[in-house]
Amino acid sequence: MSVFISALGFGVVTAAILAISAVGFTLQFSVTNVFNLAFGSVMTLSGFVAYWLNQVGVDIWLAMLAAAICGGLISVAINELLYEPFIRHGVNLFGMVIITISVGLIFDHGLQAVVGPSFFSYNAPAGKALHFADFVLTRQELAIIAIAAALTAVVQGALQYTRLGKAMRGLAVNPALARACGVPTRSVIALAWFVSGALAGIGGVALFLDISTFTATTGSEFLIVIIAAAVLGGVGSPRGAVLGALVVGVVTEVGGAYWNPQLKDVLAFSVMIVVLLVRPQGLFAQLANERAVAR
Amino acid sequence: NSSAGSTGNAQSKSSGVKAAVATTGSVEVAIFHAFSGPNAAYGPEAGAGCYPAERLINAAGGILGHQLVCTPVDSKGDPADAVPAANRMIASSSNLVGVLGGGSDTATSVVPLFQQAKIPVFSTTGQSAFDKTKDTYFWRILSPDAAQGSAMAAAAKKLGFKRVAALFGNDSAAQGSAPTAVSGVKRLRLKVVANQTLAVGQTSYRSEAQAMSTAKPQAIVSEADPQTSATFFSELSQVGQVPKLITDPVSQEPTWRKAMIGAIGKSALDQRDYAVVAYSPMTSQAYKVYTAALLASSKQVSKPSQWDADLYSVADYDSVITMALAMDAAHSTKPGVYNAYITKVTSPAHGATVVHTYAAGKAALAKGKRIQYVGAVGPLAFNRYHNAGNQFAIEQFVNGNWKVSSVLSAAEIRAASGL
Amino acid sequence: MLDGVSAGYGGHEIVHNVSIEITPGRIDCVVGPNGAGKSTLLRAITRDAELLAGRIWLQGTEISQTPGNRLVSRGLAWVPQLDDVFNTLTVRENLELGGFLLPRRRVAARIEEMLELFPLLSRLTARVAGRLSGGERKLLAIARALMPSPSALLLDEPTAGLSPEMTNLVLRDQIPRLSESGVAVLLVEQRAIEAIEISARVHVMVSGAVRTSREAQELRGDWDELTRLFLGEE
Amino acid sequence: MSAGTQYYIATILVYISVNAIASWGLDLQFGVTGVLNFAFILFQAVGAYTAAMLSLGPPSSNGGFQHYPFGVHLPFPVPIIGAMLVGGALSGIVGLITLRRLRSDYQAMVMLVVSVVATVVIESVIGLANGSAGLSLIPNPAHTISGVSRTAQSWLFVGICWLCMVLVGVIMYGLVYSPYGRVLRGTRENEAAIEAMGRDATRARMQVFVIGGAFGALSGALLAEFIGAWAPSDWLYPETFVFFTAVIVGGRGSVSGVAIGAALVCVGVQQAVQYLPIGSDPTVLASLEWIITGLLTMLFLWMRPQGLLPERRRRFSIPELRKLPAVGSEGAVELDA
Amino acid sequence: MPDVDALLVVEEVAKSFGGVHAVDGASFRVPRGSLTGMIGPNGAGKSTVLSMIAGAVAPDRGSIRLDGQEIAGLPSPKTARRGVIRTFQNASVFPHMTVLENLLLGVPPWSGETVAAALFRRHRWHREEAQQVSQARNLLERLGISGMADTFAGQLSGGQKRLVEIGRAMMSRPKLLLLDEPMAGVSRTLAPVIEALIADLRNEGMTVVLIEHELALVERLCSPVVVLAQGRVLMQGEMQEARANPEVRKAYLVG
Ligand SMILES: Nc1ncnc2c1ncn2[C@@H]1O[C@H](COP(=O)(O)OP(=O)(O)OP(=O)(O)O)[C@@H](O)[C@H]1O
Ligand SMILES: Nc1ncnc2c1ncn2[C@@H]1O[C@H](COP(=O)(O)OP(=O)(O)OP(=O)(O)O)[C@@H](O)[C@H]1O
Ligand SMILES: [Mg+2]
Ligand SMILES: [Mg+2]
Repeated sequence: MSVFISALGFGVVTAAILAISAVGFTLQFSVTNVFNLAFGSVMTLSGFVAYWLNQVGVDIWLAMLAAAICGGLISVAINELLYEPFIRHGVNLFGMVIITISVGLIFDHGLQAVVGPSFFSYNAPAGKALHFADFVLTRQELAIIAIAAALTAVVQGALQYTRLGKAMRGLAVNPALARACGVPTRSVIALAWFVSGALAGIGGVALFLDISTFTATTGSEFLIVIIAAAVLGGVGSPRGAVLGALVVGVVTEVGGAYWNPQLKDVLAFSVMIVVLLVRPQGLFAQLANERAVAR
Repeated sequence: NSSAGSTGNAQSKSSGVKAAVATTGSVEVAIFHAFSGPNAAYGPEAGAGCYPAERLINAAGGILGHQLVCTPVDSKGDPADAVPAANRMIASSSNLVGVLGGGSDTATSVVPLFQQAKIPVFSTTGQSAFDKTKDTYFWRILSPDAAQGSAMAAAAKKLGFKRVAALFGNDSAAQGSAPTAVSGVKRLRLKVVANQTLAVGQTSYRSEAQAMSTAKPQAIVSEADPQTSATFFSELSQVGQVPKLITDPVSQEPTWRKAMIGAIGKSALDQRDYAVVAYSPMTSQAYKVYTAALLASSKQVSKPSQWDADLYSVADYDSVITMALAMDAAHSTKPGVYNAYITKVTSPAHGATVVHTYAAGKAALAKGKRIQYVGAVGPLAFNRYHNAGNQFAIEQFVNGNWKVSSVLSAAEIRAASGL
Repeated sequence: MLDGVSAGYGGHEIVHNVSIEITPGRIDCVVGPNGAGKSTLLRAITRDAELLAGRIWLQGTEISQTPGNRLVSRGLAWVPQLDDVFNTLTVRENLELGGFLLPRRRVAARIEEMLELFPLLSRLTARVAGRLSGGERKLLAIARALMPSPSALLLDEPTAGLSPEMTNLVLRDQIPRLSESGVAVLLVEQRAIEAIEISARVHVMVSGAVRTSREAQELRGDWDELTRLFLGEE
Repeated sequence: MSAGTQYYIATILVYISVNAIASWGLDLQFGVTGVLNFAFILFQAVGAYTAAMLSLGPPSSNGGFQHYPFGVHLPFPVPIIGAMLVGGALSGIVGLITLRRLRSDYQAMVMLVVSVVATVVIESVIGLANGSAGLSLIPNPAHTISGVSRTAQSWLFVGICWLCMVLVGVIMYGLVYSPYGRVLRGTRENEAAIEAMGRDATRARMQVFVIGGAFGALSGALLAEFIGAWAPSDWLYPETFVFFTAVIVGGRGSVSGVAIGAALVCVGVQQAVQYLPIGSDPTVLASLEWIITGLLTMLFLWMRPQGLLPERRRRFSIPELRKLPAVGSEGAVELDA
Repeated sequence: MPDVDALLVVEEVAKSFGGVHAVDGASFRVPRGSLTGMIGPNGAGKSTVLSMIAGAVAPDRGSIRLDGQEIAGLPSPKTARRGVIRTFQNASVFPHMTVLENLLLGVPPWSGETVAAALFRRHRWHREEAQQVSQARNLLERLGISGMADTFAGQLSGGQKRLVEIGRAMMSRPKLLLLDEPMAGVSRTLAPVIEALIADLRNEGMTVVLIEHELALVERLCSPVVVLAQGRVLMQGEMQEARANPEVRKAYLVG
């Protein structure tokens, strides 16, 4: 039992980090219709911004804030300078997937060319471990869980209850009608990119804090798990992303505790595939409608 | 074998192919290793051996009038990329006389290519596949990973631990020593309280750390790449105590230390870490010459001091010096000719002059004497499979330096390996 | 207020040189076969189709260049033919979005007014719009468009998919009432006869051009004439 | 020509053929039929491992330092054929899971995940294919021919590869420019319409999944035999995008275009980068290769989305048709760009 | 009991989409060799009925029998192979294939369409294809777009796409041809061509169901007509009867 409970605790930590990023990923997809596989690179890049700040003595939590802003700006810039022109050029949904992959490759390897294939870590003590019954969590992990819970709640709440959030959801399902209601679609799309990028930044720093060492490609490697969580939850649904993150996080850790821990990711991915076979649209799929990717 | 990660990138004056053309009259030694990908540390590590040798050899007037040049070539650490890169390298340089390369990641696919091309290759692979190789152009100075594993087990016994855990990455480098380490610990009648294999590069090992913490080992025998180690031990330190560590040369790599210091702190690391490494009397004359040359090579090697205790760098240094001396002994820079002289300049023989530097060896050869080069890693006793092998010692990091705390005797290692 | 409008998609012209004037308190009706370009005409006004030529005025100001999301504040509202609600939002949220530009405190009050106007909707406020029946959905679409109290209303087949009772409610009741309250209505309808009964003028549109514009009285009750025009039997 | 140069040229030629075969496999799935197979590299890997196990002999045979479930020592070309069969079969299984129920964007993402899962499994379960050390000492069939020089042997292997390439190319032409290919393209263009014409779109996708998987496996088998080793680092999931780039640059659905794309992107870029006069730092060079691949893809999608040699438009020339019903009138149907 | 002279019998089929009752218990029969018209206001459910017959949409309930055999719920490729071919209301061509190839895809699945045959029986399918090509060319000539044979179908105008789609359906020589508003978007010059074409098909003995809004055309061509409104069949009979029927008249114009 205690193994189970402690594994559950670890699962929640993993889920927290996943949830931040998965919500960002899925939010952006649902509003803008771009399956952005460069998301992991934005995480990495923002994570490095935090690293550089951290190196000159900025507290890591402050650096996280800076990373959020930076991630947001990078996202907006990628959209305005690359994705939008390509979409206007008539590139279809599938073409956009390939373009986002290319952007991700360029970012990752550009960064790698600059920082080298080395390992980096933040200057931030994990803090003492706190025991709650069988849960063992450090201060840092608790902080990350709190941030994740707060952020996902804020995003979900904002989408659900604020006027802007409703506009964003409206834009996701029916852009023409949203415009007819007076929604300034361009700015709202930019905002969606910004929020998604900011979540990528925070998720990136949280991830890097958690794994303690990172390289120029860590974010992109983690992206697969993010996608798994998002797809499991139903692409386009922030609530689904949180649930998907929880499932993936808990399955990996609990599975790892009882089964071969090397295969814990495999277990989580298998759960995802089985769920999709039963519910092809994912757990929640309210925001996103079917989008044919290939021509 | 050594593992991933590095801050230093080898820098040479010109690109691999260009160098061959630009410096006619020179002979070329290729650093054929991963400079990118997960094993990107291999390249700079070998560079830290090659460039000091280049400096010393050229300072001594070169080999038979030729200047020696080290040329980095990226194998990318995977066979599919390494094979064309090796073939291109062989094809495009007419004066390639030797290769430092073929780590555990690529050796089995590229060593045969150098064999075909009749170019001596000094490999750092730890794979047992080469223990009894028939490749005549293959040379290996350091013991294979299997021997490393046995040595780690012997170290656990010697340090007096009763409850030992094993923790290895699932990458090829770590898996080379894992089986013999575990079997050695068992053979020495120590209790294996946990035996874990980590899937490298995961974002969390909390479950594994929790299990490790529950097992309460006195020491963990471990080899894993920097990122995996750091993630695991940072999580272990969060759920419980980090016990003593019995590690391998990987832990002497700067990147590994950097990552682990980030994870558990410097003093915690230094108090716990026992590195089991090839024993070379690092106070030897050859070693001093090497470190001096290394520190002087900051143009080609970034942050040279980070490599001064790195055994692979040292072995690569010895490799280049050995090649150069063999060429002098053979009066030829032709790889096909001097290859046969490699054992001749390293094996102990009656009346042979023992030399510790290239300059001394060259001078002795010029006088028509037979020489035995005793390198920075110690004597290079190549067996008939061109494997030299080495002694092992336990080292600790004290006051900014690695210090030998005890040397493992051959008997102790035999007890662990059962051979 | 439409003057020589040509419009289409991607440079391809579908509506040719249409001029229609609508005035407050009056209903203008556009009828015509499928694909005639009726919806495109409305979309040209709302900026969802390209305006290729001609100019559009709304209450004396030219709006030909105004971006789509500014038209609401000029008093223009539009009920599209298809995709007329936000499928994944609830009825209340749909109405709130309809009042996106209203001052925050006005929204709730305005929603109450709408629910009074369409009592059917009041028991549906928490339902997701995508799961409404066709008729309920259309009512919601109309209510949503009315949220900002527009002065001009473009209705694209508001009764498509409605039951006869519902059609009656919308065509005979709501739309005339709106018109009486001073709103200018441009109505595109397939139910020609009923539409003509409430309209002041009828524009028959065929193949992207207005074939005739007549006072509605002339056609009222004259089914054969209408059939002739409408079905293209010349 | 020195032996070294010959080896180098031989290597390039082998890589061109292997990459052309693989790119064709992906082109059949993605270019012609519109299936986004982000796990394509997996099937190359399956082929490589299968060929290795079918030619290495039992695990104990090479000193027992490699772990794999079983092995036999079969003569050429059995390992290659076996690889194609296993690759095709595995493709079929993956296809059954993903192609039937999932919508196309999910399909793509699930494939990506499948690719990663496979890597993790192979690395973790050492007994499957020797973990991350991979399999080595895979025999090269050309090297078993005795009595000829090593150079001759390597040219022989080039011959084998090019023969395979020509065979696959002929099959590709046969499939793509036939009524069958027309159904595939119809599936890509308009699923509802092709089904209304009595063709089963899901079945068509399954079939190209299997055939393309077999081609991928063939390429993997040849590659493994050539380099003598095969490890997870050779088939990490980003490698699939190199093939996608090759297909896009060459021209989706175009057989000859994709071959050119493969030569250019999979071999050309890598070789060219090495000769760039931008200094020697190998780290930067490796990064640069990926950056160039990314830029090339974007450039093509912007400037020439149809690729270098766009998919051929099939014309049926009238005059020759009139002369037709003679048997074997291959010329009756003329293909031109 | 299957009606001897009815090729298709539709009984009490219904389909609703998330609360919208698109078709709500429709029954009618299509006599063999007839050109049956289907009319009704927008949203009456005509296209949905057609889709159900063609297998693209599975009915919620009811039965559809072709030649006495139940085909309700059969997936569309199988239905098509039984000889039921439909066109789509919004012309649905294969955009990156030539017009001629679009037509060739109309031919019922033939020998060259399996992997083995494509590779190993080239002569055979070449020969068959040659025949199909000349047939397709004739058809294109009849449709007046023979000059477009090698154009990508995606580059055609809406009306021309429609022609291609009809041509494709005709290539398959179906037992039952379902045409969903084939005249919509077709120019005045082309409309008579299509009309003549459809008339020819009927005269050749093919059974056709035609959805059409232009009543004059329906009157000229179709017998009988089925009138749909609000998902139900108002009446089945001759066009004159329909015109005279005030209920139909009102439904058609009013809803
Ligand atoms: N987004 C679009 N892009 C290109 N063409 C379009 C688009 N929308 C409509 N069309 C074309 O414009 C023409 C007119 O369409 P429109 O929707 O305006 O007709 P309508 O008169 O409203 O017909 P209905 O009575 O069926 O609603 C049609 O031929 C249609 O195919
Ligand atoms: N896939 C679908 N999902 C939801 N509603 C649908 C769907 N298909 C059709 N409908 C609805 O079903 C009703 C009948 O549609 P159908 O297309 O059969 O009408 P129709 O008689 O063909 O009309 P038209 O003359 O305009 O083509 C309409 O209200 C339509 O909105
Ligand atoms: Mg319309
Ligand atoms: Mg219809």
